[in-house]
Amino acid sequence: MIANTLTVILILAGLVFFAAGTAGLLRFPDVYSRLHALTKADNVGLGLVILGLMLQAGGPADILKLFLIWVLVLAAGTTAAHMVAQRTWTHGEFESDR
Amino acid sequence: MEWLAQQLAPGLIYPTAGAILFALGLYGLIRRHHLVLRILALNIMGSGVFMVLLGIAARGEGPPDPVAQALTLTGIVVAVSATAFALALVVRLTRITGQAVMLPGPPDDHAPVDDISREEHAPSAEYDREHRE
Amino acid sequence: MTTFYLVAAIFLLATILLGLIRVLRGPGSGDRMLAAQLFGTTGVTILLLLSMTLETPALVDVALVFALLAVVAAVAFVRQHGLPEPSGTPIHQRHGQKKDPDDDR
Amino acid sequence: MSDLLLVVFDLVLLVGLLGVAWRCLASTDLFRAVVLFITFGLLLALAWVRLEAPDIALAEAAIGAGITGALLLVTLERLRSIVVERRRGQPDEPPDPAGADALLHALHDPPPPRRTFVPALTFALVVGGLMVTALWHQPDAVGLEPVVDEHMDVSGVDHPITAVLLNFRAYDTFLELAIVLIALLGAWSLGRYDRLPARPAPGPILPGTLRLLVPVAIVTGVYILWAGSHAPGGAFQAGAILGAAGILLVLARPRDLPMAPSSPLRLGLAAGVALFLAIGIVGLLIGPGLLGYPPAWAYPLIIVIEVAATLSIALTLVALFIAGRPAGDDR
Repeated sequence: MIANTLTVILILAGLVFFAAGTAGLLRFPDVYSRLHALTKADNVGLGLVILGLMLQAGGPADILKLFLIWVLVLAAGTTAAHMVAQRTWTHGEFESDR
Repeated sequence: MEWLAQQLAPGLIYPTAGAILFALGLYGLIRRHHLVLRILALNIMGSGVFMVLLGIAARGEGPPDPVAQALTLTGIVVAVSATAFALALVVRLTRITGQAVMLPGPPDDHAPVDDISREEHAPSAEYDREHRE
Repeated sequence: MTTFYLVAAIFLLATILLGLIRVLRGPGSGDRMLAAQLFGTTGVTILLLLSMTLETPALVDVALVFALLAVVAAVAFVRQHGLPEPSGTPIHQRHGQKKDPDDDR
Repeated sequence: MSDLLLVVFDLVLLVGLLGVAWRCLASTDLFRAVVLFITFGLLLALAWVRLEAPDIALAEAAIGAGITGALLLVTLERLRSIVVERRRGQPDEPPDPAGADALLHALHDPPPPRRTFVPALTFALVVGGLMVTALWHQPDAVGLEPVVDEHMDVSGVDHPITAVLLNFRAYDTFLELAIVLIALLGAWSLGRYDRLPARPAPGPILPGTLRLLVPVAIVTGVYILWAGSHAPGGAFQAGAILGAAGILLVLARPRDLPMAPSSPLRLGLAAGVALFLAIGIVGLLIGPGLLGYPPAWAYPLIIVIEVAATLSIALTLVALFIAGRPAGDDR
């Protein structure tokens, strides 16, 4: 029961970060600030949801798999943000909406 | 409510959406000129076909039809290798004609039609010498 | 509990559809790529939630594969191979000044 | 309640899929079309999940996220480089026949002419309408599921899709491996590469990520291959994952990548087809027929074929990505 409540709270908190990430992606004025919005959703949003799901997991193998997914997404998000920023910088594609 | 859920069962709406995807891809294939867009349109048509197959396989009670799923799996791998080949052809065509569209006639006679390695990788001769030794 | 997971999955799907606006608007290719990256993460989360709703543990493997390969497109975006990178390519700037005919603004 | 919510999920997903496909094909900016297509692949994987096809979702995840996206993005870069090069006018090249608009044409497709609108729309509507009508009036059928279920004990594996792919309809899988190989031969006939020069990363992030991802990808590939005998997974999915890892290495290229020497590479590429055919012919000679196995030997034979097929598919996908034959072959 306590585990279920905790899961609900954690997943809801995660969803807030996903919503914030999407809002940031839409509302921020340029690529570099959008990077921030994106990585918050990646790291914290998914992290909270996975933490919530770990409480419901069947065994240590499942918990390990969930943790691995989170680590992989962290690495992917970091690298992608770096690569996009680098390309924007070197190709001179920077432009701001306002 | 229950009636509505039954009318909108996955076995019905997914094949319908698959048919619409196929028609959409066909429309794009006819109207667009850039060859990469045409390849995308073909891929979307293929996805529509897969969706029809899997949707029909998922109809009814019980586990879905494994034969249809196996066929789709085969189809996906064939589609990706055909796409890769088609994209390589588009790159080659662009190198020859300068445009990634189908031209009405044969390409100009004086257009360069030599091996890509000569243009792209200057150190070819040097590398050959190294390699022989 | 399954209902809750399902509602969360629908919510995340809705954020993907909203985020598509950024892909449609651009303006730069970096913006579009970032949006695709966010969709990848959201997709992983939806798969995890669906695996709880539909009680299909195999979906965790699908999420694992998505997480593993999420970076490939971004790397391809930056590091094209084979051809030498052309210096001073004006295509994006040139086009950026014109109004995109199918811009959805 | 849950049923209704699943319907809502389906409807949102399908609306998203159709909308993404429509905007993708309506784009004048090709980069935008490609990013929308990558998103399309992601949503498609979710659709396969809803259609109770986790095997297909796994393949779509590996191919859509790892291979198609990279392939399309790299193709766009190649097209752009070619057009930019032509425009600058290389000394040994004739002037560009396509003119000054060529640069825009490389990555932009102008909106199609008005006159094709009505015929294209009519044709698409007729074809789509016929398909929808046929689907709605199709009688309910059980399909082949009971037949497969009945014969599972002679297949040698516990997962019905693997049983169909590698035993009941081994023909399809064999020919599919052959088609993948033929696609590669086609791509190889277009040119050759001497070597791919190294592109050192500007920072520590990409090499660090590679050091994490590539080993995990290899382990995941082997795990998915192993899982295929009793759960969703198998040779195609594993091959696609390993192929994507290889593509990642080709893209990042921490050091000079000389094209692999010819014979081991070719052996690896042909291993799947060759082994499949050899085992199939042995089956023909000793009794069960072409591409058939004696039931007692089915499991080990399927595993051997799957390992070879995984290797071949992974290598072929990487080679298709590079899309030129190794230079060493020409003498």
